Amino acid sequence: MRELSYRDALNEALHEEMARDPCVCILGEDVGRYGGVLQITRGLYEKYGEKRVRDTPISEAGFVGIAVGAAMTGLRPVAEIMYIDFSTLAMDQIVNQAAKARYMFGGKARVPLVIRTQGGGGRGNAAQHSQSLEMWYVHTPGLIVIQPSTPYDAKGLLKSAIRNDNPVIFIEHKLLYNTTGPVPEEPYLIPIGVADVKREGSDVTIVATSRMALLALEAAEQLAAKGIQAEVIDPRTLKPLDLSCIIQSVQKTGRLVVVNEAPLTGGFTAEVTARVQRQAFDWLDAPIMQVAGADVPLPYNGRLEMAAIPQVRDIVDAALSVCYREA
Amino acid sequence: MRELSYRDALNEALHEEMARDPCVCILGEDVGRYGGVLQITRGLYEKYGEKRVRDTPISEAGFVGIAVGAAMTGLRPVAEIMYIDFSTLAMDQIVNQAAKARYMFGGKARVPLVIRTQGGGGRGNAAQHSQSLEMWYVHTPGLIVIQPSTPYDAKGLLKSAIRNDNPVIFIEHKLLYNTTGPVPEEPYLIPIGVADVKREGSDVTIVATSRMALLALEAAEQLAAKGIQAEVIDPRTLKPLDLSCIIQSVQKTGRLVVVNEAPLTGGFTAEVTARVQRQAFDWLDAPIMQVAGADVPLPYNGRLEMAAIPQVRDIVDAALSVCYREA
Amino acid sequence: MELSHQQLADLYYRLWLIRLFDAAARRLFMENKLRGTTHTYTGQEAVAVGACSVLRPDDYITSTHRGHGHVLAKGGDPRRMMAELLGKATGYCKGKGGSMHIADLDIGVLGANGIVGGGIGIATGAAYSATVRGTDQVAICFFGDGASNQGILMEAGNMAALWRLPIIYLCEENQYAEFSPSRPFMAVEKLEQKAAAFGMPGVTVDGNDLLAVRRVVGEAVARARAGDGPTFVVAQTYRVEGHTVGDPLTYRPPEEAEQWRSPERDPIQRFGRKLVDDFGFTSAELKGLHEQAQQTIDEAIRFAEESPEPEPADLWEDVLA
Amino acid sequence: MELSHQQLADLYYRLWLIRLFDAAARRLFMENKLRGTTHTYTGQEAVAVGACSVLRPDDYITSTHRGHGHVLAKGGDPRRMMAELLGKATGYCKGKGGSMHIADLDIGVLGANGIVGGGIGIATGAAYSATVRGTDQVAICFFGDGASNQGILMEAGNMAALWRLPIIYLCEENQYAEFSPSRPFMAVEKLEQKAAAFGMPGVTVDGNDLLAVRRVVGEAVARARAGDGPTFVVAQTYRVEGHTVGDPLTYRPPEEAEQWRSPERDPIQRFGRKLVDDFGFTSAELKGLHEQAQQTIDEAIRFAEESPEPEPADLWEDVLA
Ligand SMILES: Cc1ncc(C[n+]2csc(CCOP(=O)(O)OP(=O)(O)O)c2C)c(N)n1
Ligand SMILES: Cc1ncc(C[n+]2csc(CCOP(=O)(O)OP(=O)(O)O)c2C)c(N)n1
Ligand SMILES: [Mg+2]
Ligand SMILES: [Mg+2]
Repeated sequence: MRELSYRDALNEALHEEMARDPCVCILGEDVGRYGGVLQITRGLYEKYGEKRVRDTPISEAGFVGIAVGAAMTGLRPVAEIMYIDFSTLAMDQIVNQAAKARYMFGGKARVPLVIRTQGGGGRGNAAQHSQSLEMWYVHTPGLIVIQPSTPYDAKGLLKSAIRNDNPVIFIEHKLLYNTTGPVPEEPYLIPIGVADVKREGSDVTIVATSRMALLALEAAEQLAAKGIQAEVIDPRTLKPLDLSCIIQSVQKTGRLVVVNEAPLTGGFTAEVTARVQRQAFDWLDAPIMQVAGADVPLPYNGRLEMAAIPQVRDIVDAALSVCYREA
Repeated sequence: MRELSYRDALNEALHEEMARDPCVCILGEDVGRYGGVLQITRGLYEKYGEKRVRDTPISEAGFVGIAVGAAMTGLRPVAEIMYIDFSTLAMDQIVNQAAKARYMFGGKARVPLVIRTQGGGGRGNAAQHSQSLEMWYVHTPGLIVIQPSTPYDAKGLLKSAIRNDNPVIFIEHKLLYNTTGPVPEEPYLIPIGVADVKREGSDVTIVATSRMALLALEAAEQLAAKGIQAEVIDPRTLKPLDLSCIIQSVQKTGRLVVVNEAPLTGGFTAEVTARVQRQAFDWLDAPIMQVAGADVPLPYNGRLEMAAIPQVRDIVDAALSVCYREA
Repeated sequence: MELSHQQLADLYYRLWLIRLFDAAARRLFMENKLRGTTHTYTGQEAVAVGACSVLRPDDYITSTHRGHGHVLAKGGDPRRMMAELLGKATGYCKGKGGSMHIADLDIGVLGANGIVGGGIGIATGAAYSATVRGTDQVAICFFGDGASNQGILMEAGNMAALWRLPIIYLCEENQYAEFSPSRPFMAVEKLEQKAAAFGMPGVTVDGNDLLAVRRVVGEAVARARAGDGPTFVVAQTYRVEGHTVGDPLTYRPPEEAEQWRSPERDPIQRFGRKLVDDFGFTSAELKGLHEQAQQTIDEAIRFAEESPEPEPADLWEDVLA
Repeated sequence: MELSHQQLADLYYRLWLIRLFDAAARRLFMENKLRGTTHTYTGQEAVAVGACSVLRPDDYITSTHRGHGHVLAKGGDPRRMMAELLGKATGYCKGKGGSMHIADLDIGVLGANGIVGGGIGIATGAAYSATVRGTDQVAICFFGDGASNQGILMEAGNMAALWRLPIIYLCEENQYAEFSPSRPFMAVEKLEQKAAAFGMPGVTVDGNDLLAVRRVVGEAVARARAGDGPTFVVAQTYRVEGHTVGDPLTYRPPEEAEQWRSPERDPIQRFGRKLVDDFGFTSAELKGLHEQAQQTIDEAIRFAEESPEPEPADLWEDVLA
């Protein structure tokens, strides 16, 4: 099958959806003429013109608000917030307006809005450009939250997000753009809310999101060398979460490690841990292990940053520990 | 001992701290001449004048930003965000600036800022005026998060928050202002990061925050009538969390119910559940039960709103279930 | 822009509809039948009615926490509004929104809003949407003088001006923001000066003069529809009642509101006199319209009170489409 | 405001210090010794040096993502800055902040900032703080033309005007915001027009003329110190290099930057000529100052490269006080 980068897969998804539906439009800083700081919107301005591909001023609250209003009135905007850290400037528009409009209005509004943004650390961008804020949005009723880890998932899920009638927070990872993987030429969609078993195994379940899914696969290789077969599950959609896929796996393995890059406290690993301990209590042979970011703002220095973000080694150690094996 | 309302206890704390330290100042909408929409800042403007008690325009990002800058340069501002829902407008200032300045600057800055705000449902204020957003802040390294449930705690913790050198998110509950309780005349402080056992018991531990602590105490009464002795713990400080107090209790009771008003998914109950299952796995005789808000924006209608927020009955049922008793 | 006798009568009727709706809302609130808070539009009716009189049903508005008047002026159904205030299943939001969240997407009402300034982005987005879909729809964004201090106004206003969006930013200078006068919180002398920073024309109008509002907003709407971009309109008026129902109004002299309630200033009485003096209406006709409005409101209350509450299972509906 | 020969020499030296610091930063970045992104201030040096030349050490500034020039102009230590860029324990932020977060609270530098517009609230708060503490300190808030579209500018500016805070909002109109020209994103004709909406005086100055910047900002600072409130200053200049180091600059004609690098426009050469023509400096003197700056930078690089990395345990330090 054809190989594409995560970047190109996203770009292709946007091209296809804009061609399919004249209501799809793009807003954001430098998304037009320049093609996006990360080049995800490359070529769209030339093809669809400035009405549908709007370069905006540096006004996150304003252009996200505009996207919300546009979504309520017949468009399907895809707004790009360059770094998820800047979504802090548009929180009212995302959380109080987009997420709640439908419910507050008794089901009358549709808000088919996609906010594409990018999170995570690892490039030395320091504390204001490296956050993993997915849990704020997972905690907000009325939003869908997606974090793809492969080019294939990125394309299929972005297309589904655009066609979905709800506000979707679509979070890419800055270290994934140059990764490559198979992406079919034929059109396809990936359903929202369905996890993907990235590797099958019987000894321990590893649930890992976004870039952490790739690290979990590496960890699984190392574990295999030690005779431990890890099942790696990428939820892909954090909300709604495909819990049954995870539960089924845990019923098989009896052991669970959850990996997420955000700071441990209040993070996604806690959410999965809580759900699984309740629904699969009797199947668990060991406490669930959480592998998560350090509870610190991300530091600039490379050594420190590595230490603040889960590494393959941490996942391996956690898996060994739930299998009651020495590291 | 003298009885005071939660409202008056907070007001007294502000009066005492402003009298003690000329660097304490107040900013917010209608906090000055009017004394605050909830009358928490009553009498301060008259005593300390408009420089130290600043009525601001309706500009949450602006005045919180000003409070951050003031905190970095020698003042100890107490900014009031009228409803926690409006903190969405100031997220950049809270999360990217206040919470991170010290770390990003290598420990050079101090940001002794208190953001007083008010959350929770129960009064029919609907989706944009009833949120419980504490977990966003708990998930943010660099912040302290406090939610007092009694007048005594409210006063002692607000005073400690003002004296603390870090940004503190101090979250009151709209249904608690008129509750009363003993508050000594003598000055006192309550340390940040220390939970309070509100009731001792040996059969089940109930951890509950903010107004939910009062409901948990009611639930404990009803459980006592059924022969179950519940220990009720109010963490008071959500971050840093006094986990050892909770673990000790669970080691005694073997059973845990966690109660928090925010939507279940990604909420505080998940965080406590995850920590306890890991640290007290072998002591647990039943899965930890989470009692939390429904994963919906809060509705206006009273019946629906009651159904969306945990009630005493839900806590009793959860406690019975972890004790493997019929409801 | 010439108005027929029937159209003028309808405007007068709508003024009363708003006044009486809010009187009823106030009463019901005091009787503990409403929850949360309720903000009345009393004294400002001519702004919404005058402005919406130049709109088509498919044009858009966004409203505020003080939204009853805007929704009624745009053609909202008083029965479903009243039912919403009472939290009933027949309400506009099935009882989930209440006073601060009434919306009627079918007639372009993109919602009242509990966030001060919360509608500014949405209205601007609706105007942008019209340009992409190639319609000639227009949006009016209602907001208060207090709200004009929210930064998103500059952000959205700038984009509206740059992109020549068909939108009118209609600032109701009712002289108060919550429990404070609004003027001491703006560094500009006249609110319309802000328009300069947003790169659009600014104009001030007597908000208690329905036909003046209609004229000024009408020109702005015509410009917007022709593709000539946004306008910032300041309608000067007065919030005759408290910020919310129940506000003891300790912070302003009672005489002030009394003056604004006087026949000289009250927007309904002013418009009524105009109708008699310049448009051949009789007092009896006016009385009839007033009574008709009262009947509509009475019927709305009856409808609302007789309507069922939502079912418990409704809690889980409408979170996602 | 009369400047001694020594003071003038110092200003010239500082211009070069900034230019050479950024040249070194660029080189180190290209050698993969820096992480994240690095933004150079090249071509804008006269703005920061001119503006900071009227400040006292206890006055405040807030800076931006393009912060090296501001920090050096306010008196920052090039060694600790360079060490920070290299992520070393001896850096201003112990290696935790990097290029975008350099701060020196001891000399009133309240931080570079990775959020466009992120310093606006903080600077305004520092000015407010000075009034409460009863000092006559002043704050300068540096931000870009792109940043002027962030709503918090209107919010904070309004409060600064209302409260007559001692602050200068110094907008550097360097004609670009990231990978786009900045002008097409502002609906106003001249940036200074925004000042009207914030209720404060606005003034535009040639940002490549150090003494002009010094004069205009000097007047604003004097007014601020006297309690007469804020000023909005627009310094017109040009971002000679890319948005970040490594920017291929595909979006603008190379001649454009060449013109701004020319002796007629380059702020350092302009100031140098002025020193020779009007203040009796010799070319040799200028050359000496230039070389001295180069030595300082070389020594800073040496210091930085020889400095130790932070210890792993440092990760957990400095989260809370
Ligand atoms: C973001 C936000 N901040 C504060 C409030 C609280 N609040 C509700 S109405 C109001 C005053 C609004 O004043 P104005 O915009 O003039 O509207 P008016 O009430 O006069 O119609 C305030 C501060 C809010 N609802 N939202
Ligand atoms: C809130 C926010 N939005 C977007 C960005 C990405 N970004 C970094 S610099 C920049 C351009 C800033 O332009 P300007 O304010 O003119 O400053 P200049 O780079 O010209 O110095 C942008 C959009 C950011 N860092 N923060
Ligand atoms: Mg008002
Ligand atoms: Mg610029």
